[in-house]
Amino acid sequence: MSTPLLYALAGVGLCLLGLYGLIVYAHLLRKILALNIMGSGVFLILVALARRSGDSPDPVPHAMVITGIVVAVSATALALVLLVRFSAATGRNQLDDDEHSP
Amino acid sequence: MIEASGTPLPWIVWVILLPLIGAMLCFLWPRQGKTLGLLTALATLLAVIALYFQLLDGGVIRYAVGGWGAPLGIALYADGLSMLMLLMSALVGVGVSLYALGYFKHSPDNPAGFWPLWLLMWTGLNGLFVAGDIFNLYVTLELLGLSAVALVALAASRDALGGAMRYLFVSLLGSLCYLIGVALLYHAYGTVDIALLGTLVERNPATHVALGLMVVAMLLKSALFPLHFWLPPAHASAPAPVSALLSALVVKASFYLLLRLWFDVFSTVSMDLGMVLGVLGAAAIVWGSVLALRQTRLKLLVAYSTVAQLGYLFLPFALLSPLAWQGGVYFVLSHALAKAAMFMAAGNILAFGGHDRIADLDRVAQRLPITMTAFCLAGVSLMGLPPSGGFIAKWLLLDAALSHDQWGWAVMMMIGGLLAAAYVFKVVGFAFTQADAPHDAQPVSPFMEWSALALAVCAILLGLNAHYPLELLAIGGPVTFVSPSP
Amino acid sequence: MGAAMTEAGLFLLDLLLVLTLLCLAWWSLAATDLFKGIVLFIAFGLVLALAWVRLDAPDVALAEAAIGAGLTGALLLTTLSKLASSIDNPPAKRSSPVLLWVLLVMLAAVLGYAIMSLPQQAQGLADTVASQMGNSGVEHPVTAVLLNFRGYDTLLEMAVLLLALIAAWSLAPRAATSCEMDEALTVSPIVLALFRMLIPLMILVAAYLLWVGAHAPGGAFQAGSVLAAAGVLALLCGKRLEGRLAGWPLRLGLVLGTAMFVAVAAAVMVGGAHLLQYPLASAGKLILLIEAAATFSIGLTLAMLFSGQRPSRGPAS
Amino acid sequence: MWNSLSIVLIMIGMVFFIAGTLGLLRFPDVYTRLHALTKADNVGLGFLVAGLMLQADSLTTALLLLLIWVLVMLAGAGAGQLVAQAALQRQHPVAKSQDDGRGHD
Amino acid sequence: MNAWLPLLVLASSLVPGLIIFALKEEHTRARIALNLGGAVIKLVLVGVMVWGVFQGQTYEARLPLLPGLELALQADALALLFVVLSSVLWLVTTIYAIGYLEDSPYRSRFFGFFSLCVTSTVGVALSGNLITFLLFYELLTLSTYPLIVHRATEVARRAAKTYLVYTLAGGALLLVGVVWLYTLAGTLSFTPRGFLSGLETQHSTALSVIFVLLIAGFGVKAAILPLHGWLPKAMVAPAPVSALLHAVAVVKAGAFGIVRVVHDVYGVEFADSLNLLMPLAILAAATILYGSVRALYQDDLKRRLAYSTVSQVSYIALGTAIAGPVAAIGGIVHLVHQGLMKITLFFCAGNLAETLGIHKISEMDGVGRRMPWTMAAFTLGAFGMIGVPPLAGFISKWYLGLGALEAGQGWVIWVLVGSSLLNAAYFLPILYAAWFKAPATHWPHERSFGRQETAWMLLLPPVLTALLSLAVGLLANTTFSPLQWAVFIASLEFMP
Repeated sequence: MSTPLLYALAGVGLCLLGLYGLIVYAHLLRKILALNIMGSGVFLILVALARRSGDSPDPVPHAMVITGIVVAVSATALALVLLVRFSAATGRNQLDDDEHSP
Repeated sequence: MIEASGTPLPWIVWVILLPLIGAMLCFLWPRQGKTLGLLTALATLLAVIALYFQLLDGGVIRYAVGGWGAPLGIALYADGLSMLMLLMSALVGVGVSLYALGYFKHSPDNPAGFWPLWLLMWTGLNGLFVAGDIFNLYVTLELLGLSAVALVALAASRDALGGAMRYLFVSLLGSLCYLIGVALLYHAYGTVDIALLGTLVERNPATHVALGLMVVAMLLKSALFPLHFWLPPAHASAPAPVSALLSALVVKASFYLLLRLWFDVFSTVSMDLGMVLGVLGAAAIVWGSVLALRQTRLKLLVAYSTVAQLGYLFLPFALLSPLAWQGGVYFVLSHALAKAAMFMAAGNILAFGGHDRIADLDRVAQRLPITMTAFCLAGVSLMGLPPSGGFIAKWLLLDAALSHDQWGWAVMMMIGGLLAAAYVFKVVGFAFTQADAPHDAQPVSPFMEWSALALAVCAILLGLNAHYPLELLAIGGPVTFVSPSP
Repeated sequence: MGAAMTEAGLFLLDLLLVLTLLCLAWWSLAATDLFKGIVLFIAFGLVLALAWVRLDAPDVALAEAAIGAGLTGALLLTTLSKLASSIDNPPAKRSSPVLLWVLLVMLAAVLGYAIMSLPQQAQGLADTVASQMGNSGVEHPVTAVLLNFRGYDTLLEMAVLLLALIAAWSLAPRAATSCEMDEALTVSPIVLALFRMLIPLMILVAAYLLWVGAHAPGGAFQAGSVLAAAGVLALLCGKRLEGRLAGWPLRLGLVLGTAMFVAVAAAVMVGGAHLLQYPLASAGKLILLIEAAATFSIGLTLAMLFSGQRPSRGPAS
Repeated sequence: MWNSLSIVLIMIGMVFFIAGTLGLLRFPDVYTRLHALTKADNVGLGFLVAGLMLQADSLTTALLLLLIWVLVMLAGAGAGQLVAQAALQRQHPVAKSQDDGRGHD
Repeated sequence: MNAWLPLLVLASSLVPGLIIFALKEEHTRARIALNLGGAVIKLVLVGVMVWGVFQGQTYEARLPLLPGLELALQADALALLFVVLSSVLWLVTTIYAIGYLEDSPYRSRFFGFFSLCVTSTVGVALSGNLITFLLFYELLTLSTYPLIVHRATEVARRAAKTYLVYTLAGGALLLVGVVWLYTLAGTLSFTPRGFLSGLETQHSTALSVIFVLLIAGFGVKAAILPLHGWLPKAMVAPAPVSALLHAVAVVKAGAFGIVRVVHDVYGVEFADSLNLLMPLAILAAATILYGSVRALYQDDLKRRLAYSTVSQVSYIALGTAIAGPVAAIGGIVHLVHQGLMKITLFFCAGNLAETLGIHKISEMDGVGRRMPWTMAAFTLGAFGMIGVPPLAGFISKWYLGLGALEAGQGWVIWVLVGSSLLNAAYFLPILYAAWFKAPATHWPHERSFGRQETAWMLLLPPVLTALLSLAVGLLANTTFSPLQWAVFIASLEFMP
């Protein structure tokens, strides 16, 4: 198996791990972690496959991923602020009806 | 098609930059937020109108940002469909801006963030509507999603924070799914330009998986049944102007994106999935309406009504005719105006009585006549009764269904219309009666009443001037891709 | 023979790296203690940075290490300390139904299959980028893509960052007046000494990264995040923005990056050029100008996001 | 000649790291663990960097490596001090005998 | 000018209506002026239009709606008949309503919707194609709702809900039918003798189903048999509204729609060739008898009148369904005649309720002596309904019977006879009680109006309409009588 493929598949694995965590865990901080891991998986797919071009990798996906990382940190920051507010307002760290909604 | 180079004022750029600049100004001078926000809204409206005339003159516009052109650079693209979406956003946007002037004066919700966040959201919307590049679409999608979440959270109630949290997760999950699709497409075809992809895409595993992921992402974001669970809490708990924006525009943006992908990128492979979307749409109509009917809170009712109405948008995927497409797009427009008006009216009622329990509306028909008129006019459009935009949309969809003897869809639409009538009149009926315990009323700003009415009237007028939007829609765009008009 | 050995060894390294990544991700999610989970997540980010290096993506590696692992980690940790209760032990989870597993496995299979079905060799846009490098004003391809070819994406991305900050501010209560909360914080003299040594160094590094971005890995985001790290350090040492700077000067600093980007992007249109179509002669300078402003704003924004509060404008407010 | 010296230096560095890791895992309380860790960082990394400097192509690279060492030492010292202080503040017990402090992080 | 006139006719009630909405409650004078002014102006405009049509002018206004589809207003003979009826009765009802609602709250809202209601009715009348018809038909539904719910009691709310369930469901069926028809025919313009004859071979089943859909859609408002449930319940509305619902606007819009569908969409001949008219005739006949029987058992005066309406409106459908020119004349002319008579009866019932608090027939003993004018008008209306010559109802029944014989449908005669007997059976006891029984010692809730039996604004309208219903019967042979107009309309449909 070639290196790009290996990493790309690892990216798929991370995506699914993240997805699993997002769905299964109730604690909101874990959900945020899960989303970040999922995001990293997507970035890994994007960059790994850019390695298929031979000597010098395709820079466009690299730029996209840098954009993606900044977007991800923005989203995470927003999520965390929201979480702090939510936690302060409700005294809970999970969504109310997390037991019965999908 | 014109290359919009050398044009002294490329309006397609300004419809994005103006709200962005406005947002920064509002952030810099929060005390002047209202003035700056309103000025920006008007300026953006003017820019959109200018772009409209440019489009009428020269047809479809393609604009290479940085002068590079695809595949290296990013292209902006505007055809009739994008233009309609831009106009819709501008109209609703100005309406909501006016509404917000009154709303935040009395509301306990945090007003400081509203203007910059809303203008950034507008930037995202306009950027999304004119994007010609799937990665750029991802960035606009995030701009849109995050600002929407932040706006919901402005209400700062427990419900709103929870709703915003859930909305955020859904939004991010959707974006990531979409991004996987982008990664697959880029690595399969070496470009992210929509027009180029459209010519390159062929049937292969990567394309199919990308299609599947992107479609699911967009369904999630546009809350198609059964992925609608996040919408009612978020839309119902947000501050009223935000609810209006979310229901009117934000869910439509992801629908628009789906439309673009469906026709401009995946036109060769997407058709098999259409029936599934249609069936889900039909289920959404019934399920959303029934749940709307069962609500006891006005804003939740309106939010579930959005779930139901969004179902109609997906019927054209199964009906597959140009007429149905026109109907679908018309539905987007009329629902945007009507639902914005309805949420604004609901906000007025909430501000007026301090609650939104439907059974205790307590003579609002007499006490808030303008608001109630707005609510009813919007309701007329939602029910699809003439003369309203909703009627035209329904007419087109019915025409498409019946001319191909597809009876099931017609029946669904009729049931949907009747259920819509049922939940609208549930509210209207209680608006006439007196509550057991009359409550003291707060004054409602005239800005709030009249802007709601203005949008509702627009929703009605949309039913009387259907040929303008339809002619505009015929300029380029996916609808002409399907097949020539009959 | 030797080459094959190296090849095999490298593959083994890759495999090890990949497995470590997956394990760290899993542990981080499943850790009984959230604090541990976050620390493992930071470790995950650092290993991921190594993976980026292995994939010849040093720019991404820098960004990941600084932003992905560093700042995100810091944000996570500071959030954890503010939560109503940080106990989630054992992790509350819904029962994972068979359906979910079926779904995940199917998704994995489908995605994996799609990826494997892609051609083994693909140029992407590498050649196109290479052929236009001469017109880009910079020598480093990633910077060229970020700031020139796809500069519009970056412009919007700056807006996203600004958005996050505005959102955070609109959600967060204003900071309590400075003295009130600093009481609790006693900063050891060693840390202060370290702080005094590191801050100038970090600013220097940021400047270097910014400058080097034109022709080597580095650039505004990496530089900005180093700057942000300096800011975080300052915050940890109890430094607060002076009241008189906390008003519009701070806000100006925060929007500066986006504003400069928009200004330059629009200003080049005066001559009839397209948005962001830099004149060739001054492209390099304009890009550096944008990047400098962006670095400053990114650093400030990320640090402000870390502080999680709107700085108060002195004791009066 | 230089090669062998470099290998030897790196090996020594590795030994320190292994010892440090072992200490981190086996020592009974926060303070002793910190001791093991910082030892590995400072001395082990020192040897490692020295070994690598011998392999460097240019003086710049060598100096950069040296800089890394200095920075890591600074960070290690600062971080170690912070951890120890935090532990003291929270009154983490100091292990009296080999078994006392087992079982907490 | 010819395009503007139909629009002006609409505007003459729409604009006052919109202004009235904006008026404050206490601006009584302005409201009255607008109401009456609008009604008079409309009457004048309609008069001009009738004169013009008589001179051979055509009036038509078009507004593009969708590609290939436009909203059209046009004044053909049938339209004019209905327009004249509506505008005359609007004027009368307005006067009555002003008197009736003198001190009640929310008059601005009431009169606003009242005007909208009339606008929709006139729009229905003037519609030049099915989509325009549909538009005004639904508008009528919506503008009637607030009138029914006006009193805002729980009963009113439920009655209004029932009304909506029926009418909106009907509207939905109608919409499907219209769209389907459009997909088949490509046009929706009303054309004498229909526009579908070319399609029969390949689409006869579809066309039959569409016919059922359309008739069901209109049948809801016309209260044809299984779809009549809303009408008696809607009696909770104030008397002028009942009058309007029963005599002019709502039920007539339905009946008018049936006439339009049979004459100008399908064409009598074509509809008959699809065997669609016989079932309709039977249904109408059944409704006639059923309504009359139900009316017998009602003690509530307004409910008895309501069931009477159910019965009487179906004469129109019956006349249309018999498929002969003479019966068609009977049906069409009944559109006018029933309107005049029934509005008289409802005005009178309103007067009784408003003046004496009488709601039940059992309370009406001797009321003729207390309110002679009102009861005289009531008597005229009732005799008309029974079909006593030379009143209006007689003319209708005469032509219906004649037409049935001419078309070889003798059974209809028996329906007419049976219905007339039943009419007599439920009206004559009322008249007997009112005129010949001894009056009660005191009325349930009496209000004093000085020397008059009641307020003149309440008394004038029923007397006027009663006289009109006498006049149209007596003067049936003059040029402008409804009968001659109906003859003219039928000739368009049946003469080659």
